[in-house]
Amino acid sequence: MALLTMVKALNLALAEAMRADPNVLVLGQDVGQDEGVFRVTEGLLQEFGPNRCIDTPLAEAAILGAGIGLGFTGFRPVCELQFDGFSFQAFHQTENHVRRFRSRTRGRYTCPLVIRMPYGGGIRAIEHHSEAPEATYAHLAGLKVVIPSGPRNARALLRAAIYDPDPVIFFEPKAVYRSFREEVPDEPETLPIGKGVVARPGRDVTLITYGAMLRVTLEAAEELKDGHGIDAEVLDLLSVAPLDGELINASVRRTGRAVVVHEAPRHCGVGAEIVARIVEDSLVYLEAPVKRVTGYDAIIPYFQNELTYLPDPARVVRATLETVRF
Amino acid sequence: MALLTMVKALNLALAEAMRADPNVLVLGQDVGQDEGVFRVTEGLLQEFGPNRCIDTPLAEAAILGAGIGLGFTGFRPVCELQFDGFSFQAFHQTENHVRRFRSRTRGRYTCPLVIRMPYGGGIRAIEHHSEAPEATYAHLAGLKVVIPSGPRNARALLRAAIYDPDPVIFFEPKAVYRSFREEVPDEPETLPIGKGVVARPGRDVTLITYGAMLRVTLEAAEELKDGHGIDAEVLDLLSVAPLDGELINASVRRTGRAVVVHEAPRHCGVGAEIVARIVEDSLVYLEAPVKRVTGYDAIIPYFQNELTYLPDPARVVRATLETVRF
Amino acid sequence: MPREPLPISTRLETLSVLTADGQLDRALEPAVPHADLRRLYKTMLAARRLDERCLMLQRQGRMGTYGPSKGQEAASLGVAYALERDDWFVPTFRELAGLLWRGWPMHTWMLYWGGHEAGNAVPPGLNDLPICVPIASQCQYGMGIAWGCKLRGGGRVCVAFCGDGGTSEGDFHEALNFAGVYNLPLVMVVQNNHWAISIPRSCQTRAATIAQKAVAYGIDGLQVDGNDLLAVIAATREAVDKARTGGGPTLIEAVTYRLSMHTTADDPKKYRTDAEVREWEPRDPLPRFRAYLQKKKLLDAKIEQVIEEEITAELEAAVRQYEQQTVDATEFLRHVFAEPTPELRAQLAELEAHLAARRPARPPAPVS
Amino acid sequence: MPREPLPISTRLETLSVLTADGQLDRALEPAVPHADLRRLYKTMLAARRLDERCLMLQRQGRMGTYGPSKGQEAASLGVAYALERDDWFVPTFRELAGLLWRGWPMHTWMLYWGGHEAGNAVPPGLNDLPICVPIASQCQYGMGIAWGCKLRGGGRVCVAFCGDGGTSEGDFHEALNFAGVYNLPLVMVVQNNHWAISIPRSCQTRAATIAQKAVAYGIDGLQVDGNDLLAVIAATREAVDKARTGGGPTLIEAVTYRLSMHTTADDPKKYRTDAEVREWEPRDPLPRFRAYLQKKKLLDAKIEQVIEEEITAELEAAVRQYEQQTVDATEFLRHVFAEPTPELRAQLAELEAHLAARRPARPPAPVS
Ligand SMILES: Cc1ncc(C[n+]2csc(CCOP(=O)(O)OP(=O)(O)O)c2C)c(N)n1
Ligand SMILES: Cc1ncc(C[n+]2csc(CCOP(=O)(O)OP(=O)(O)O)c2C)c(N)n1
Ligand SMILES: [Mg+2]
Ligand SMILES: [Mg+2]
Repeated sequence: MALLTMVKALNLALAEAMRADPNVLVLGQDVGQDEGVFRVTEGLLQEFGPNRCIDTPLAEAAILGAGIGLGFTGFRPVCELQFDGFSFQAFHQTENHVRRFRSRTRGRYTCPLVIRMPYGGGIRAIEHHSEAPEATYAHLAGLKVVIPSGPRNARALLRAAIYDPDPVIFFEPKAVYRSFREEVPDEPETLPIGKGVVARPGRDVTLITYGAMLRVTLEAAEELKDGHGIDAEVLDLLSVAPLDGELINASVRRTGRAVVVHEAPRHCGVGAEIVARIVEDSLVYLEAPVKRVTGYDAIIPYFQNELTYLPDPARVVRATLETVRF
Repeated sequence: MALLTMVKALNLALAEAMRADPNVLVLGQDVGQDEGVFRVTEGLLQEFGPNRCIDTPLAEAAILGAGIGLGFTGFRPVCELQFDGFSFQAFHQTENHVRRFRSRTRGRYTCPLVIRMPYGGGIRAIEHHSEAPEATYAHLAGLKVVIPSGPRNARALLRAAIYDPDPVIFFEPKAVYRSFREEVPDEPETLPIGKGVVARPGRDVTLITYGAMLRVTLEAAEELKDGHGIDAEVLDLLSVAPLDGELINASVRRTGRAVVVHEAPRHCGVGAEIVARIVEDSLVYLEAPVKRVTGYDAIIPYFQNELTYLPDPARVVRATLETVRF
Repeated sequence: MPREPLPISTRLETLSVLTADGQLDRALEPAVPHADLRRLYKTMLAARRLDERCLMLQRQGRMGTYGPSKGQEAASLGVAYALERDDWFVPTFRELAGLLWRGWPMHTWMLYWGGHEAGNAVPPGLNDLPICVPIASQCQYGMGIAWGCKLRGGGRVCVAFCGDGGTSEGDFHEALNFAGVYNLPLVMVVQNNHWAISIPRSCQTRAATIAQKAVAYGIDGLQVDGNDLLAVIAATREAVDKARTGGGPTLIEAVTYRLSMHTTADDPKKYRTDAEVREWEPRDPLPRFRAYLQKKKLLDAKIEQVIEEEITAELEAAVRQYEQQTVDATEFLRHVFAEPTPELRAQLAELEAHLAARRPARPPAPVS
Repeated sequence: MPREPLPISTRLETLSVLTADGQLDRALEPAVPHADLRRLYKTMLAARRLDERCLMLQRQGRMGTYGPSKGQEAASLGVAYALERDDWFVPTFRELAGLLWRGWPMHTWMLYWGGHEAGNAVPPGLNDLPICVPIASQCQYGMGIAWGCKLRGGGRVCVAFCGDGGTSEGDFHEALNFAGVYNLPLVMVVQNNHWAISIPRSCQTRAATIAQKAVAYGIDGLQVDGNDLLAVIAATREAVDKARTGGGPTLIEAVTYRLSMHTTADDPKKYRTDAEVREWEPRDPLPRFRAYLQKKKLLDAKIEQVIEEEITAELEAAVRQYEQQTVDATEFLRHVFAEPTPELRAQLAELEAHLAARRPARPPAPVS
């Protein structure tokens, strides 16, 4: 057991996988000598050398393209994109190839890539460093989209992603990178991709979230309990594709009410999919409309005003009260 | 009045706008001498010359980048991307710049572009020529996303898009390009972007769709009427961002039941957003779960099997019957 | 010396072996065993005949939109010939002759253009990629494969193809830049067929040659007469040998010409003159190579007849196999991931129920 | 002639005017009025001082992550000086000195790095773009602007900047290729500061120079000592004149050095030696230009003191203005479209209700 930040926990997962399998490679801008701009790849160049921890030129599409080709030759590349805001430079490689090769060749060629990237807002960064594009990726069939919420599940999910035979978009919430530590077991641990967890059991309403918004939502749940006597169940989805519809519906069937919380814009966001799944499977259990507490359908403001954009516990509380009092 | 295909109607809208405003330019691969691979730009090079109907090299991001810069210098560029499947090569320019410049500069610089592209499946084409990526664009704040369903509204909406001061992604359903003709008035006509229409009034259930699926859904509505005595209202959204929530909810409040039909994959598709809007505003009116008849969460099959993937009237009928009989 | 020319340190050359009118440069003539010369001719002719047949099938409504390779056979064939079997071959969509040489069955090619994923079935044992549609995107994974070859050791190389139009795309640039930085065993072959649909080569880039783009990446550039099979073989051998022995990437510009339309959906009369096509016809690689073999006494009427008959037989068998291809309507849902997700299982059930409910059963796929 | 070198027809040169140790090439010395020389010096110094102040503000928690321009002042300043006011200026994020010359207020620069959209407020009358963060993406709209200039007529040109690292991106390639094809009045200035965060220039591309990348686009390439203000002025004037008169684009590689960290979030000790930095310090453009002015007797202790005092006063005023900047919490929802959509109006109402419900009111923005 060690008390680790998410950055350290991710670093541990990478080092473990690289030790266990010589085919695991890490590549991206500044991942070597500099050890990653968030230091997630700390020590990897030193331990595994420049053929396994590879600094690349500044070209996101080439990083993924290289990853695809390396995958064809038997490697398991973990590609780092420096920020989610620059993942779009490589979007065509993701859409045209990463997600398609298995289907295109009926399994003859596959893309067992992990595409890691810092995700979301909340670190007072400049433009393009605060986006939350999970819906953009979740909509692309053939991709798995994972978003851990804390050090321990980050480590276990990254391990799962590396061993997954299919491409995984791995979003690392920047706001969680160093914001707290968690006990992480010494032995490698794995979590199944596509399964969420109950982060806080409750009876009155289901709050559904993931990533950095988990802490915000848990805080809101405390406030709901203390201030209003409302016992909220909080679900941490951990993955938005596949989406754990079973977990979501089981909970909503018990509580009859749900609020979705995510930092991405609302329109066509993952929240909509969650609502649709609830309606499809559990409409008759619903006692109130499902509210969405999300980023606004605008460009996320520069950091002086970033916190206005991001959901905070107060917004979650307000929406939940409206839902409960409906 | 002239009886036109959608291709001809779009061509008319372009020619009208170019005649009316010397700042309107058309640029893209093969739009000049070749008059567009679908001939939408027929006659434009001849009438307006190579400085206004511009053949470009093969580089989608540069076509949009050029459009942005031309916009800054006072032009109103209509950029053609040859197929929606290749719009991802330019996705970073769309996400990083096209949708952001107004917000970034608080209106000092704007991107009054129209980004036209052939959209959707159904023409027996090879891979990457049959995608339906409207949700990918609709999720990006700052973009309007328009999808006409027939010659007349295509012409009126393209006109609106060209005169819109903001960027419009203009999806042209390939399956409709030449599949039927419609009377198109001689005088220029405009439709407001963001407003849908009732394509077929009805009382029992609301079928919500857009693009090439309108015809499929209308066919289903006929079958529902003739075969099952069910009177379906069909909404043609025409735009998925903004989404006409008012129209949708007004109809669903009347019918109490809804089915969404689109050809894009289901997961995090526009259908989910429609369901979420209905739940937010009209939950208490709902008498049955809202079903989604959509493409599957898979890579669209090559054309021998394409029709299995695309919603057909039978699937719409089945889903509607389940909804009505719920 | 405050103002001086910048020197360029990489090699930039142009190469041809057999001129259009049959002049052979013996010093540059690559060593190719006679049996191989005959097989190469047969393959080139087979590619031409298959191409013609696909065009016909398309016109008869028995195939989808088809993109012909006519006139470009030498460029991909010469490249393929210069490779080992376990080298990697990354095509775009005009490498029919090269793919046949590599061992792809004719009917697989037909299946691709006929709208079947089975058209991507890479023959067992080959390190080949299927056709790539998004222009220049294949340069990137070609580069990645070359990188894998280098990291694995063992001297494998990767050849990737691209069109002249494709050189305008960012992917082309990024891939070659990486190949230079990591000194990868990548041979990037640009089939400059002078057109990207309706855009002539001169409007795609102001560079006088495609080969000179190598300078941007500090790598060697070689322009070769792409309709001269011998020159293509010589150039590729040189580049492949260099790559195999750690010498890094080469950009080869194979100058050729698209004698046919872009695809069957295209009408080249809209944008190019017949005169231009007629000008290129004498440089058609097929008669040129045939004349070379005739001079060498490797072909006579008898042999040619045998070859034609063999090709016809293969072609008929391939068409039959193509038209017998069945469609598994639900297969596409079973190859999204290695393990289907619960949602995909549900969608598969949904689709199966839907297919079962449809009476009468959907007729077999309309290939014919 | 079946094997021969390919000739390159575009110009590729390297240029410097004032060596690091003060040797002046009088033949190449650009004509610059004395008053301008002094103003240029003052601007360069102001940029340096503003840069230092921003670093300090960041360390004090009064500004966000900051990306310094130290050592690169001459490259953007010389370019800006060679432009007309209504030419277009497309920066990335290390063009502080050039922006000051163009007329951007100091506090606007601070606002940008302080997390305010007001940092993008282009001063009225200027055809300048704000800072661009996605590397090389600005090359594309720079190219588009140049195209607009050409179509409008009137001789306007567009100068766009990019870093050495940015040349690896597809956007750089596509933009320059278009500029070549359409013969656009684009001057593409690459500030080669030898690093892209931790990746040295030598690992970004195998090309020996950035300038030679021009060959790929059939355009002229000019490598210039980017720490030599006079050389930058001379090179830019030449390229701008050519562009203005229909001669098309030029790629200028301004060879400079990032004397400071990449940004305040970066620790360059992890990847580069102090020795390397010390080697570049004597080439710092500021003392070099100062020495030149001193030789010309355009600077003395008195004048320098006045200049320093003026800059200090401006800087203090700018810091005050910066720190007084307020935040309009709902503004971001009012600039998505020219006309808000119904949904945006609803979201604005939602936000306003939320803000109103929050008691006590959120404190003013925590700039300090
Ligand atoms: C990224 C992308 N954009 C557009 C297209 C449509 N398209 C198909 S082939 C082609 C022209 C390709 O020209 P070139 O690279 O010279 O290859 P050629 O067709 O001449 O073999 C175009 C534009 C595409 N397939 N991919
Ligand atoms: C598309 C993109 N990828 C990654 C980044 C992160 N990033 C910011 S600056 C930088 C290095 C840029 O190097 P260079 O172009 O040489 O400019 P310099 O910082 O040296 O001025 C990187 C990788 C970015 N801003 N944009
Ligand atoms: Mg071509
Ligand atoms: Mg740099």
